[in-house]
Amino acid sequence: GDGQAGGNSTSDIIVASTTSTKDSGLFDVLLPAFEQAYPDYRVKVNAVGTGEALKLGEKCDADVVLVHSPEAEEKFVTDEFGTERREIMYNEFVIAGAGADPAGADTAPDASTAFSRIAQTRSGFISRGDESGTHKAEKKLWVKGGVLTPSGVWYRSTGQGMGETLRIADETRSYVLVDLGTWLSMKDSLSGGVIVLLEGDPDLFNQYGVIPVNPERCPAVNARGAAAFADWLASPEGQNIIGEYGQEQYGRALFTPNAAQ
Amino acid sequence: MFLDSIRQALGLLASAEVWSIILRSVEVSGTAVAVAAVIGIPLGVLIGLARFPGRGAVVAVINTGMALPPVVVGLIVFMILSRSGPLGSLQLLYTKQAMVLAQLVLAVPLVLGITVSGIGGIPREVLMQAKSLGAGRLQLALAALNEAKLTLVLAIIAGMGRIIAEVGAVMMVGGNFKGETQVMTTTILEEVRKGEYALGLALGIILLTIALAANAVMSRIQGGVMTR
Amino acid sequence: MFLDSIRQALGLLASAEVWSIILRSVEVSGTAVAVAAVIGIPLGVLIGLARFPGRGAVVAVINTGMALPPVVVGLIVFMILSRSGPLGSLQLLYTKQAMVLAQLVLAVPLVLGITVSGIGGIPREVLMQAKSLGAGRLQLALAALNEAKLTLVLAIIAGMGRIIAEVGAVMMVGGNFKGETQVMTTTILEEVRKGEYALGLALGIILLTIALAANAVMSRIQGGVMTR
Amino acid sequence: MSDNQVAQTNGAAASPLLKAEGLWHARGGRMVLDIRMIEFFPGETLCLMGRNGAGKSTLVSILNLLEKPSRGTVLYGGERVGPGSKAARRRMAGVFQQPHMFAGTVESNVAYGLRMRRVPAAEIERRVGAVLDDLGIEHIRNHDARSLSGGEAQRVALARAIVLKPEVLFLDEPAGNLDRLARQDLHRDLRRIAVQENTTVIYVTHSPEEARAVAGRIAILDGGRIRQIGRAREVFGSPADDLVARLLDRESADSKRLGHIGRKAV
Amino acid sequence: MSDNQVAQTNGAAASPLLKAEGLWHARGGRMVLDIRMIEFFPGETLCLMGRNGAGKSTLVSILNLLEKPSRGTVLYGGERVGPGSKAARRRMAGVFQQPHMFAGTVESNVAYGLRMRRVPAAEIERRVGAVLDDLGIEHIRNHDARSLSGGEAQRVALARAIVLKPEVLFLDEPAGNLDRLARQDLHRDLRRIAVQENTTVIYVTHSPEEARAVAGRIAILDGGRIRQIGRAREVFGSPADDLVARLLDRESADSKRLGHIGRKAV
Ligand SMILES: Nc1ncnc2c1ncn2[C@@H]1O[C@H](COP(=O)(O)OP(=O)(O)OP(=O)(O)O)[C@@H](O)[C@H]1O
Ligand SMILES: Nc1ncnc2c1ncn2[C@@H]1O[C@H](COP(=O)(O)OP(=O)(O)OP(=O)(O)O)[C@@H](O)[C@H]1O
Ligand SMILES: [Mg+2]
Ligand SMILES: [Mg+2]
Repeated sequence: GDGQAGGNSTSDIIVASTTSTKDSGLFDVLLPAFEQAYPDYRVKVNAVGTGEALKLGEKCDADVVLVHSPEAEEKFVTDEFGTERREIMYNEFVIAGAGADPAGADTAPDASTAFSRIAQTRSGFISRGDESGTHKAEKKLWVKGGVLTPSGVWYRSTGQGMGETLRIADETRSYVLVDLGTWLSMKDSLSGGVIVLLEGDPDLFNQYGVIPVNPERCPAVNARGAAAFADWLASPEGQNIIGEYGQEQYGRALFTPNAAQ
Repeated sequence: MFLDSIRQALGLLASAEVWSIILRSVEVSGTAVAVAAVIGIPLGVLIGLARFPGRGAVVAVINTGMALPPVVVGLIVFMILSRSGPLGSLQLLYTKQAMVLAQLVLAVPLVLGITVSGIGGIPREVLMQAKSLGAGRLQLALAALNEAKLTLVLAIIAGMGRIIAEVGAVMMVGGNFKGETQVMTTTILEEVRKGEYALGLALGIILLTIALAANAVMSRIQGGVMTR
Repeated sequence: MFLDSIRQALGLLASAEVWSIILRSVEVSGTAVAVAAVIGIPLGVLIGLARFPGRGAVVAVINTGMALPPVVVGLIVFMILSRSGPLGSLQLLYTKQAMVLAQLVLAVPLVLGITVSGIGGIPREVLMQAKSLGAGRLQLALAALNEAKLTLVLAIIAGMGRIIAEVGAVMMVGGNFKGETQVMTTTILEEVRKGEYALGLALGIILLTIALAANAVMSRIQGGVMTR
Repeated sequence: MSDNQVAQTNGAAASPLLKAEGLWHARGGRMVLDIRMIEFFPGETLCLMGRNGAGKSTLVSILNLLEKPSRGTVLYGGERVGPGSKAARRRMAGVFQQPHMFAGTVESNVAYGLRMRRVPAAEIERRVGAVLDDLGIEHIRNHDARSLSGGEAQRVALARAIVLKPEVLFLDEPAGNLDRLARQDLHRDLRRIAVQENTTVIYVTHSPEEARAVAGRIAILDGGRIRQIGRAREVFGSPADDLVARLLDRESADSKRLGHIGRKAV
Repeated sequence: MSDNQVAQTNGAAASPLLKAEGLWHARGGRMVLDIRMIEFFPGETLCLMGRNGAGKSTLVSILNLLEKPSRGTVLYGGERVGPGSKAARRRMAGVFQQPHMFAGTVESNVAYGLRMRRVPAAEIERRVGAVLDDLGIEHIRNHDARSLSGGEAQRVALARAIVLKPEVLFLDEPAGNLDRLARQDLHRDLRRIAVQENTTVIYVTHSPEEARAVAGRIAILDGGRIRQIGRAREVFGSPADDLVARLLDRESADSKRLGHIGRKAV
């Protein structure tokens, strides 16, 4: 449709998701498969921050949201903006930083210890600071590491997306919390200022959930399409595609499917 | 590096998808600037010629409009077109029409401001001359337009320049949907975000080439007024 | 909703943080536009007055520069200032200086383009008159400047409008560091990304209020040329 | 010249076509015009004369309904008119002291007023052709009007006004840049249209020679006020004072010895 | 008038101050000037006359070094000069046919050229004051130069040029809008500066009366070529042809009967 005259037809499904999900390229394999299974629907992905994605759902401007911030998602459902939350997949965060590793994150037993070392040594850390899923995960790690509110010249908040924040960390040789998908897709375009120092800690678990927007609050919403999309993501077919994605390009899957069957 | 990008840009031109993105950019911004000209030029002539109390304030407001931040414009248009907004029932959000609307809001103050200033610069004698030969109100405005041709070309070029290069508004109300509302700037932003700098640069170069071509055509149409 | 935002905006003005963001915006964009004027106005006068082969092409390139996409400008400045870039050793990335530089690149074509067109609009007779009374090259340029005052005010207003409302370039090279390189537009974008629409709107209103005030001051300084 | 004066004498007997009463006008905070009453009769040619800055062009601009006087009224055919009266203004036409050429050819400039009046194209073509020929500018018909010599531009400005066949024609120093031959032609044409078309001509000039050639009546302005007004013969014959005499070259050979005096009196 | 002509006869004996050779100039693709040679001598006043569009203003603009001729050379004091020769141009000054007033007061307009030459402020003050007084525009000294009457503007333009005390003064129809008294004053002043300051004046006019008053020599241009050039007395005494005679008002009373002929010949 380039020639489409305007107006969203009832067959369109608007997905509000995060930039990291879209930029990872996952949708490029998911959508054709979904549209093949449901030829009546066409999916449009609006990639924004998790905060904005939920807001779009709240304002009825998305039919379904796919984000990664479990607590905010729960609240979204409790507030009756969404019908039900379903876990779809997870990937993990990694802690990246300069090879010199002044805080010794490399040798830390777990992520929260690495964070508290960074704070103690006042080593440069770049935070997204944008209330995204990643930012919320980061804040939890600070608390767990005994740092209530990180502040000082060493702690810089960008208010930007994952890609931008990672690039800033790369340029400034600072520590950063980054999701694996973004890291893998961007690492070749960085200047080599940061490497992965710590991964595999259960605290670095990054859960994604899908929530159809509540048609009772938003009558204009494409409820059937949203439900179909959410169901399909959780279906063996959807889960399979998610599990495959990235094997070819990066030698490992970017996301691990974990929908309850 | 830059040479590489240019080579890559040329390579990209072979892809149908890139062409459709370019065409969409031109279509959206071209429509917006055309509508902005149709609104802004007559209104600008009117304000430029009229003398009324508070005119200075109106001019100041117009000039201020040149500083409208695209994201804020995008946000406002978004709120209006949102399903929960006043015009939600029109279902225009995330369509090309929405993008045209947002860019229109950005282009109109620029076209208006440049037109008002151009018309204001016409010596009083010229308008008196037209009046003395029997020009009515509308005809006076046309005479003024004719005198300020050079300015009007500039107004349109500057307006087009502002919006075709703009990304904040168009991203917010268009959604950057692949194959539907993706334009050059939103694609550039996405590519750069992914770390595809070369691709971003290449698209930037294509955008500028198009602007240059449009600009050349426009000068030619105006009978070389820009080169006098 | 809008009223709410205005109330919220006024509330925000009480916060020292918001004030420091506002001041930083004005500082960065003010510096950039001042430097752009210092570069663009004399150069614009030169190009406006000179007659040389290929002048039409130069003018077309300048006008095209008005369509430079901020993200691309940001990307290029980023690549130059990056550690691995040619000027990496200066360590300017993510500083206010980097933001000024990027905005400068955006403002110069606009100031240049409007100046060239304004100077080009001066009747030849005026310049001949100055020449006949003994004006040298520089003095001729000054005479031209004096004739085109109205245009120059517009050039500066439009340049300032373009960059103070711009977010793509300043975000990319400034980094939007809280308390360091955060300006109004980057803050607006950040707030909108968080889904804080009201705050985004409120900041937008503050930005426009400042633009309006700056504009009023500028008109006053120019002795009411804008209201003639 | 004599039938010309006859026509104007007849005109003066009729009721005035154009009249201004209690005119008082200030510009830039200074009084520039203060005229109790002045009338213009159908078919007459009145020459306005006076020193530089006397207010001649200002008076013309007010009578031509381009400007509203600070105080006073203008009557056209007995009706109150002003800058908003498009209909009345379309019965007039003026040649400014510094005519402005519109971008375009000579031909399109001359057609301007007719186009404004929505005259059919064929008639425009015919009338423009005739007037171009009449004013000896047929050969520059297709030239860019902005590249004309001073005198050529003045002729185009004249053509642009005359082609409208106005009831009132304002000519503000229309012959200032005309060569000798063109000036004589102009005077001949003016005499003709005054008689044939009964046009009222208000002619500003500094040249006594021109005034003699075209004027039925003469009004001398000074410092915004009327110093003397009357039939041309009478004014030339008995100038009211020394200034009028000198403006009309009526002073004898001793004028050159008087030197600065006239100037200092301003 | 007689000592005036004596000075100019002397001038003509010296070597030329300004000279143009093989001038050929086109504008808009049409030849507008074609002059084998023309010379101007120190202290002489030469009147340029000719029909509208004859090329007078174009010639002045080339001699004033504002424009490069398509072909040919201009020599100043024997040296080749052109639009780039600022030094030579600063020894000249010109009053255009349509003078342009710079934004600002009358005083600042008159001071313009002196400021360009970096004359000390005190001297500017003195010289401007003197020339304003001389041209009878002292009373409008602080007026906005853009709001002047036609004649006032022309006087300011004259003042602006004369105050520079140039070696060569170009006056392109400088008296076109001047009133009778101002015109006489101008002629007196010109005769004075020609003698006292040995200024070379190139004076364009359509008025035989003016030419008689100021000219030492007269050159008649037609269609870009010199039709006749010589001492004023000679040209007035024996016009080369009918056109020259008519431009100089030398035709007898039958001129009016000749009607259109002169015009059609152009
Ligand atoms: N820029 C131009 N392009 C084309 N033709 C031009 C241009 N400038 C002047 N001309 C033509 O050149 C001729 C000579 O012009 P010029 O101004 O020298 O005449 P002039 O003798 O001064 O006439 P006037 O007595 O009317 O002032 C005119 O026919 C005019 O139309
Ligand atoms: N906009 C203005 N502001 C102030 N003074 C003005 C303005 N316009 C004209 N004047 C003054 O008004 C007076 C009358 O001007 P006007 O043009 O009517 O004179 P005029 O009789 O036509 O003179 P001229 O013979 O020189 O053309 C002049 O002294 C002039 O300086
Ligand atoms: Mg006048
Ligand atoms: Mg001339």
